[in-house]
Amino acid sequence: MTALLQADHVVAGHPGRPRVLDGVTLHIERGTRLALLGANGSGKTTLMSVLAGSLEPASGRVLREGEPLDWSRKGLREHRRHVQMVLQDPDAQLFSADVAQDVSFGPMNLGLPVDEVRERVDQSLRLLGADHLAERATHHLSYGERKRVATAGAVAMRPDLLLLDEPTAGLDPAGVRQMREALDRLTAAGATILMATHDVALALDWADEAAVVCDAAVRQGPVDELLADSGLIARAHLEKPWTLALAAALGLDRRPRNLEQAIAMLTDERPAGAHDGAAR
Amino acid sequence: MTALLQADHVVAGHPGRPRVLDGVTLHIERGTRLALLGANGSGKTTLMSVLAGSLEPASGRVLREGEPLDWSRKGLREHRRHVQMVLQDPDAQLFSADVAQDVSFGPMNLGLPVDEVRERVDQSLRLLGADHLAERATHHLSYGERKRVATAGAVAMRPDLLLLDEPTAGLDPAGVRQMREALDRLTAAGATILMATHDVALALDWADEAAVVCDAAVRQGPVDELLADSGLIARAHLEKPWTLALAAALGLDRRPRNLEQAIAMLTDERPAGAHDGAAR
Amino acid sequence: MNNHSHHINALDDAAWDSPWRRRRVGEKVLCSMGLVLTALLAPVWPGTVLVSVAAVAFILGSARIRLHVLAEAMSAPLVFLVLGGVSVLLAVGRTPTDAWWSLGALSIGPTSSVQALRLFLHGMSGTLSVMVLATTTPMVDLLTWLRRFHVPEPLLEIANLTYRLLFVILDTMLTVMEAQRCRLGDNPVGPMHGLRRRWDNTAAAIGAIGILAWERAGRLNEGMSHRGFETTLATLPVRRRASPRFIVITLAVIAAIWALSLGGTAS
Amino acid sequence: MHIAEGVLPPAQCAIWYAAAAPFVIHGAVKVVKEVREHPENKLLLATAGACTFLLSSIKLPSVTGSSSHPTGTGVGAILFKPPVMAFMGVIVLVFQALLLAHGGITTLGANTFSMAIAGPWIGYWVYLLTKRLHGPNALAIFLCMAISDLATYCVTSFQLAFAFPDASSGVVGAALKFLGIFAVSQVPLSIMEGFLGILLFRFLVRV
Repeated sequence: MTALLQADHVVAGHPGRPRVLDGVTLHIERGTRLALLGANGSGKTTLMSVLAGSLEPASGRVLREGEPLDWSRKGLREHRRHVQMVLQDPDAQLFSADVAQDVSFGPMNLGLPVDEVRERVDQSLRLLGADHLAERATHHLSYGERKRVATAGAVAMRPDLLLLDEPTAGLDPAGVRQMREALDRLTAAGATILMATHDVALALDWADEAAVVCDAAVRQGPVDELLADSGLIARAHLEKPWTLALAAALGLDRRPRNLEQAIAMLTDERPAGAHDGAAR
Repeated sequence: MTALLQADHVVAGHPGRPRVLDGVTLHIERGTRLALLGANGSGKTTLMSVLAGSLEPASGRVLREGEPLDWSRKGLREHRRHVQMVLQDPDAQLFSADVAQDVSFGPMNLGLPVDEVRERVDQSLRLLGADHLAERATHHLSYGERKRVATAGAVAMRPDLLLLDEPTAGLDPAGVRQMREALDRLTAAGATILMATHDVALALDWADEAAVVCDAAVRQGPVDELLADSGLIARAHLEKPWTLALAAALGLDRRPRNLEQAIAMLTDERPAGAHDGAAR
Repeated sequence: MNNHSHHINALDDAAWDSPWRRRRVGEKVLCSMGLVLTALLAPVWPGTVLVSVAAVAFILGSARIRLHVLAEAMSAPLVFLVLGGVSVLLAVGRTPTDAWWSLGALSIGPTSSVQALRLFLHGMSGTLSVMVLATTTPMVDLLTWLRRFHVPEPLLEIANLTYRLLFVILDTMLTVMEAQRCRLGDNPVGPMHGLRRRWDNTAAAIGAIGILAWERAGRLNEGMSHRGFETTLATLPVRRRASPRFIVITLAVIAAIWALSLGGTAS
Repeated sequence: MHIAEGVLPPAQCAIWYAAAAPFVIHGAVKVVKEVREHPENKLLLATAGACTFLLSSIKLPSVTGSSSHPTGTGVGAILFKPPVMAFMGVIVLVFQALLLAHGGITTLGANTFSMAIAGPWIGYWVYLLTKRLHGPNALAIFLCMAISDLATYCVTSFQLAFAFPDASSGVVGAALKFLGIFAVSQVPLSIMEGFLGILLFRFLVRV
């Protein structure tokens, strides 16, 4: 099966550090929730820029539906209909002082008729749980609201794939909850999402698959498997999610992904009363 | 005993929202680690500005060692020798070309002799684990390094009390670890620290006491007690730390503060094999 | 500076929250500029006073702007008008024969006091008329409205970006100033309140704000290219319903002021 | 120091609009051409505009209590050249009129002429002249900043004098009067702005 988007032996970087990524291969299948993990400066954002068509790799290829990405102006315009990236800092993306106007930028750029633009703006704000903000001033929004509006701006392009850089960073618990609900609505509406994050517990709970950026390369696999790999975690300067650390410490051969599963694991477990919980 | 710093029925805000804080009372005792918790926009930063002497309350008092804060130029200069605040965004706090020069900003303003300034700079960079950065240009630092250098700038004033706004926000796991080690060194060196944070798990693990800002008021108490209070957590739009949620779900009458204590609780617990773990 | 920045926000906040936000910009411009021109062209008495009354009625009554917002906004121009008025009031040079009061080269007479009064009344009524627009119409709406006059698009985009960046950079600026205050940047130890260091610190603060602003612009540029920005920043025009009633009221008020002013002078 | 709304008689408003228009249109044409070639420069210009606006919101207390503040047009003239400042100045002045009630719409022409045209151009000439005479860089910057500020204030004083000639000594007397009253705040201010310019450029070179 051809992947929705694929990086094939990509080498990329910037003048000061030409090989931030050195031979990275990554497959994004339609419909997956992919968590991109890695320390600060490991190259997560560089990889996302390559995938988004904003940074041309020094070597290697990016393929969309099996077709190599055309790096011409026209090819990139086409690419951005399918792949949209949302940066970590919402202020780096919101250029209009009026929320609805800002969200309308992408669709207007596509040259769509005004009525369709209006419909897309409404719909994407609704998906992000931000419809009540449409007429507000960008500079009156809270940080969490600005993050959701910036995401709505990408969603209004109706991309197949959304690349989100740290969508929950800097949010308070309520903000994180709202963002997660929005992501669930987007997935339900058919979007494929790649999320770069530092939050290993969030990644484990949300994602199907993970890609860990480490030593300028990427390891891809099921999220619970990669995050249970102590060696990889250490090399990538990450941290094991507490649920996995707890299961491992108790000698349980399970991989609970969140609090509920951890509780279930422990209540399943405890009646047995055995100390060697490994016997499952 | 007189508190190191104390807010007494403080009412404060800004022209658009004059009562962000409406009758806040808070005691900071010497030597405590105090976590300041609350949702975005709840007034955490406003409270810190009042304590730091940057925002004069509309009514109520701030007392340092029992003495009311003198809001004159001279009084504030004295106050800032004792109380220093570090804001969340490190970029806006570094205004010099290189690290050592930036850290020296405060001591130079105190009019200290050059030798003493130099010694203070060295010492505070050392405490923050940033001595190797002294000669670097501020704009070449990573985000985590900038956060530590910004903190060193406040530490160089040798305050009794440090007010830190989200010192770990935006850091990756390695960055969080380094910041926590630095805070431990500061505490060992005699500093009293108030840390505003969204990260309830960090607060529970690090702090002795907590102050939760909720409905324009503050509740202060032992951190494990406040964070186990489901009603308060819900009202303040926070989240219960997973260790406490887990203990509660398993019906255990304990309050583990971190992974190690949770593991200890569960290994203590399991040999008993009893389902009603509440019997401690 | 802190107070002043709140001042920046005060008029802008009022405009965004104004019940007139949904009115067509053209109608509000008609109202505001109609009053301004009346203030300038109609006989000073009672024209300017009537214009002031009408403007205040529109702002406080119809647009429901809070009194203290208007009062605060008017404080700065008021200082200018009082100062200007006083300097016009005091004539310098040979004392005119009809002077009421004189002291050396200074004198106050009917000519100078009429001039001073004219300056003050024109300024008051003119500024209040502009406030009709300023307190009800966010800058973005105004810039979007200007599109229909075929102002070249890039110029409006620059103005729009300036407006957006204003608030982003204002945030940065307030943080830099606060961080400096925390470390005694505004209050150093030294002779003359640490004058020498205060200068250095001010320059460092302004320089740091400039550099951070520059970086922010660079990042916004990058963010916009991610969003597919190539040459233009087209956005959706806002739909607003026309209100013939509002236009009629505006024209009626202005006509009434003219009638009263001209009638007043004719009689 | 901007002239408030309503203060100038209609004919003079029109004259100042007409006087400012060629400079502003010239600047606007340059800006349009510039950003057609380099669309990314839109943001740099917008940043400069926003910074100029914010710089002018740094109010320095002055004896007369009039709104005295650094204009920052000198820095802009050096960094962006005077024609661009003529256009950006209009944007800043419109923002000041509508966000700060500072200046006005009918007086926009007059204020543009003094702050966005006379100030930057004269400052910039002095800057070039100083450089041509092999004057030190710091001196050139100081003179540019200080003189663009002074020029703005002189032009404004004359604009007010034309509108309100002195009852006994006419336009010249009125001009001297306005110059005298505003000198109290503007002369020290322009010198301070000159020094600030030197420190600022020194800071920017270091970073």
